[in-house]
Amino acid sequence: MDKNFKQTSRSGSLGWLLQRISAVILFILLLFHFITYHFLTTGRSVSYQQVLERAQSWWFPLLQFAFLITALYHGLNGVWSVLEDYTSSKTWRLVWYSLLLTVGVVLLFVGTLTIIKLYTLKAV
Amino acid sequence: MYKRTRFYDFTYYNFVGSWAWILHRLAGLALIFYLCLHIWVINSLTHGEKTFNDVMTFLSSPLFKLLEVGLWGVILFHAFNGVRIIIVDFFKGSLAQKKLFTALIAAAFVLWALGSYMLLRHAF
Amino acid sequence: MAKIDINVKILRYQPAKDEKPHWQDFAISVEDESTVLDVLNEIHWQHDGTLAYRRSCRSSICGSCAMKVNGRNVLACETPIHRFGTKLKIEPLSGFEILKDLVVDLEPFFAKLKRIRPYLILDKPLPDKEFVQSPQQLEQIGESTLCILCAACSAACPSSWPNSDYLGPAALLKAYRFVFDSRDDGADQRLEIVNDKNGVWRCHTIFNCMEACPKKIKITEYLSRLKVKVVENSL
Amino acid sequence: MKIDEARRYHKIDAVIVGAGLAGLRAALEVAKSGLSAAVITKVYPTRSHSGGAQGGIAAALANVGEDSLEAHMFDTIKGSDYLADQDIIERFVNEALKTVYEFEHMGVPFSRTEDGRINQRPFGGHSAPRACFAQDITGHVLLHTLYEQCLQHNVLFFNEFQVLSLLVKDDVSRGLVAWDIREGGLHIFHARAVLLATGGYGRAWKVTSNAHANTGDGVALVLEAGLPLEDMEFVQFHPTGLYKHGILLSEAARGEGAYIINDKGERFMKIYAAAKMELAPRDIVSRSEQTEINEGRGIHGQDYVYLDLRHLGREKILSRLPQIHDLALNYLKVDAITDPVPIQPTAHYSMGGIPANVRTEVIRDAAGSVVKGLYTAGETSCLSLHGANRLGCNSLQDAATFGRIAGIHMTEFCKKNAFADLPAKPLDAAQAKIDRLWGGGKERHAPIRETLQVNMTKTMGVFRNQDDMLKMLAVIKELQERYQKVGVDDKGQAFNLDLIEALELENLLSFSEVIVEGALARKESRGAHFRSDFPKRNDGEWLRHTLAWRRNGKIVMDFSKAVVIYPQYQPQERKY
Ligand SMILES: Cc1cc2nc3c(=O)[nH]c(=O)nc-3n(C[C@H](O)[C@H](O)[C@H](O)COP(=O)(O)OP(=O)(O)OC[C@H]3O[C@@H](n4cnc5c(N)ncnc54)[C@H](O)[C@@H]3O)c2cc1C
Ligand code: HEM
Ligand code: SF4
Ligand code: F3S
Ligand code: FES
Repeated sequence: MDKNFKQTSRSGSLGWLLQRISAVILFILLLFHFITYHFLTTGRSVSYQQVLERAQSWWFPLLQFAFLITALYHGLNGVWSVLEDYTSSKTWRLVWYSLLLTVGVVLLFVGTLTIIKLYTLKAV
Repeated sequence: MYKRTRFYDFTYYNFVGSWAWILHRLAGLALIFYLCLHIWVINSLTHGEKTFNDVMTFLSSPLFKLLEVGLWGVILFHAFNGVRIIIVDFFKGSLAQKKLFTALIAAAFVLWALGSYMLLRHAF
Repeated sequence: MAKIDINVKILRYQPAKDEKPHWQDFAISVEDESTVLDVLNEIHWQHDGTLAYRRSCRSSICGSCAMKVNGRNVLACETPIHRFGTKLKIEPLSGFEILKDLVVDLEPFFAKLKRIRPYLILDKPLPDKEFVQSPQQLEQIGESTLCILCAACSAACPSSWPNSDYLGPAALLKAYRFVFDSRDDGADQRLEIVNDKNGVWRCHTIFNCMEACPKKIKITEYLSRLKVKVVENSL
Repeated sequence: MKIDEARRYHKIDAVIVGAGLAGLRAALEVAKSGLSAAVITKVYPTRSHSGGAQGGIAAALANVGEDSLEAHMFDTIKGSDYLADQDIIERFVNEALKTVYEFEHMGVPFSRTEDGRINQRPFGGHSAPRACFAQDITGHVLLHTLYEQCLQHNVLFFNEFQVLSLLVKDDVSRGLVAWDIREGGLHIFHARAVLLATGGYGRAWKVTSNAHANTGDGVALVLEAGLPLEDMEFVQFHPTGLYKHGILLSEAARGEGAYIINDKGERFMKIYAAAKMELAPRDIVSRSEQTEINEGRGIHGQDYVYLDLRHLGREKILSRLPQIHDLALNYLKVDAITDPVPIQPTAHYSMGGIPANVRTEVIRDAAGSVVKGLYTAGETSCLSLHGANRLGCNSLQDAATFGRIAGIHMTEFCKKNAFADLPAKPLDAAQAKIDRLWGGGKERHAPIRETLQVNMTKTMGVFRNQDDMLKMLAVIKELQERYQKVGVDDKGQAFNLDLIEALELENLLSFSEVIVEGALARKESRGAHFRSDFPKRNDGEWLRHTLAWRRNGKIVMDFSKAVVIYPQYQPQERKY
């Protein structure tokens, strides 16, 4: 009888909850990010100088870092749940999961590096 | 026995719910794809003023501005529909999901128009 | 009460001779207040005896006759044709395997129902008379007990289309019905079963189920409450 | 032995035919004892007709007002027009409370009183609020709960299997043969004990509240096995069937205050039952409606009257009677808020059926000799609990209580008795039925069924008389002839609806003859059986049951089975 329902023994409750928590945080951070970066930085009015200046106030990198983490987590966890919907084989699942994890780690590294660099770079 | 539906049944009459879901999913995937690129590109900002200016010029081109307007729309849809999902999950949103959808999407549309204006005002 | 001419397209599949389903047209004349089931009966009795479909109560309580008519899942017996004009397109439920014509294989559907332990699980001793349950406590599950297991919801859920392992809204609604029954002591067992990738977490609040339910049960709402309960329980 | 030719052979302690309240309750009882129990049903269990019951299940819990077992007993006796066997009723009322409490412990979501006990409401013919209910879906929740209990206790289900013949030899039941609807092919079920719980036979009428599956297969199988049927002439007609469709509009409508009016807009019940008006017992209201129709006061002179809800107002209709509103709108395009709803009497409940004793053992003669290992319960049985007219809400209770009792006795029987040998060539009878239909005669089953149903509605309705019934008998004979030449279009194995319907038609034709013969023989009017040519009850001659056999193609009757009457409940005139 159980052939019709494969218990995966994988709970989804934590992922589900975190997806929602990260969404709420993102909602705020993303709007902030868009306003500060995309709206206020339009036109040729932004110079390298200005960007660096802002990037070096104490709160800015913190917010950027929070945004980076939540967005990566939320996005990749989202992709994972999409992939899970369409793959039932264990091997494929493992492949996808490792892939997403790698992407996540690499981007986290690159992103963090960017934030730190922007913070520490001296304008020339 | 014959299995007809393998992936998605496009002949099924699609209600608000299922279109919203497909779009939300596609938007989410588009966003994470964009985020990956974004992190990569921003990283180049740290390679000195010359690169910064090259990138910035590209980012300020009308073509890119138009892409950004689209991105803003995708973000708003995903974000506001995401809020709808969360209201459904935790605050009995199912009981008025269609009204919720209309209201939130209307709000998103207003923000989209405003944002688009901000993005485009210096572009051309 | 007048006769009207209608065009009916039916998706036929006869396992003995057909490799794939195909459309067949019937031009028939029926009374204008007929239901979709009346139309099928008319075809089966007067035109083509080989047509197969399920029906029993013909008063929308037994759940036999769920099928897809003009793109929506409905109960054939309670759906008047005047809703569709003169063109009908009748197909079996999506998502399930077709046994023959409009008859789909419901074994997986009922097996999933069994899976969630759809019965009161009691730790406490039985009282001499009835358990006390207030009208307010009953209210929590009242609507969910209307479910006639017609499978219209599960068949309409896009989340179940690519993946037939998904428990589906009907079984999950049943889980809700027992988890939220004030008399039940088996919530832990049941929540553990639905707390699974193929359980409640494959529901992406798509709402097709709720739109398709002939009993207008607010399925998505109950699944949401079930999810929150699972989260509370597993934290 | 042709067992090899069967698609499959199953050896199971207790085989239960029918997955309504009666069948499932019995299966649960057997399965709990550790024996193997299989339920064979031609529709998925939750599709059984028990699910259609709306009103409630009767038990004198006295949760809402004064009540007693004696009162329940007396109401049932009086309701039956004194034809019911009082020993059966005694057992029934004694067990009824237990049945309901058990249901509640299984999880049935009964509607509640303010203090959290099972709520009860008044119902036609009951002298106290005795109907335990769950919204207006009582049968539905009982059926689903029982099915779920059966899943828990691992009852074996053979869903979509249609029983085609009983293997009874030398008055011993040995099992049965069933057709696998889903895949095709005959299966042999070898059993120690068999229960027949196949439900009612209302599908012999054109206008009926019964499901398509209620084709009286059980009674026909018994007749075919050379065993008798009891009191088949008693069929209850419900006064508020949706015009032409026969679908039931619940008694709740009248409970809420709906009127029944004729063409002149009169509430004609004032002529027939001035005290109770629309709330008089079903048989009386149905007869009154039919009288109006027959005397030309039907709406536009046609064969229906109106159920008028308009004065109740939109609010009340939508909140209290939503189902009725939906049914009228979907089926007749009538909006009950602004227009009256066309109704007519509809064939509803089968009082007659397979004779059995208080242990639910099937009996084979007026002396009460039993067929070993064969049991029956629910609407298909005739215990006789309902006599000439059943009270609302007593039938769910009947099915559940005697289902349980059947389970108990079957378990006992299985523990004491070995499997009896199968008869030689067990498949032959069933195979012959199918072969003939596949043989390709020119007649089609649909028009034959249509003719039967239309004529049964015309002649075997709430009023009957000798001339009509003799004509009906001739019609049936002719249709039986025609049936011999029926062939089906569909020659496939899988889900062959054509074949199934043709097989059911054979059953309809078979027992309808008994109904007419029984009604012809019973020269009196009692309960639901009303003869215009004998309009009076005749206790002197007819305080007895009719038993009918088919022998050499002819119906043979025996009237020697007398009604069991306790001294304290002597027949009186039935007045409301
Ligand atoms: C519309 C309506 C409303 C009613 N309301 C009430 C009410 O409010 N209160 C009340 O007490 N009573 C009510 N009744 C009556 C009551 O519902 C029935 O008498 C009772 O449910 C019968 O139960 P059962 O188990 O005998 O049969 P059913 O529930 O009819 O079940 C019969 C079973 O037998 C199976 N079967 C039949 N033939 C075969 C075969 N050849 N092979 C295999 N399986 C077979 C069917 O698949 C089905 O599972 C109502 C009846 C109707 C029609
Ligand atoms: C701005 C606020 C955002 C909100 C409120 C939000 C909300 C949500 C919610 C609630 C879900 C869960 C859907 C479900 O489980 O069915 C979700 C899924 C998802 N989100 Fe977001 N999101 C936001 C931003 C983002 C961003 C920035 C990205 C990309 C990096 C993203 C990518 C995804 C993806 C890929 C999914 C999976 C889609 C699916 O399961 O169908 N989201 N989002
Ligand atoms: S929830 Fe509604 S659609 Fe789903 S099975 Fe139950 S009645 Fe049918
Ligand atoms: S359609 Fe499917 S995804 Fe959930 S809300 Fe309904 S079960
Ligand atoms: S036939 Fe029973 S629900 Fe349609």
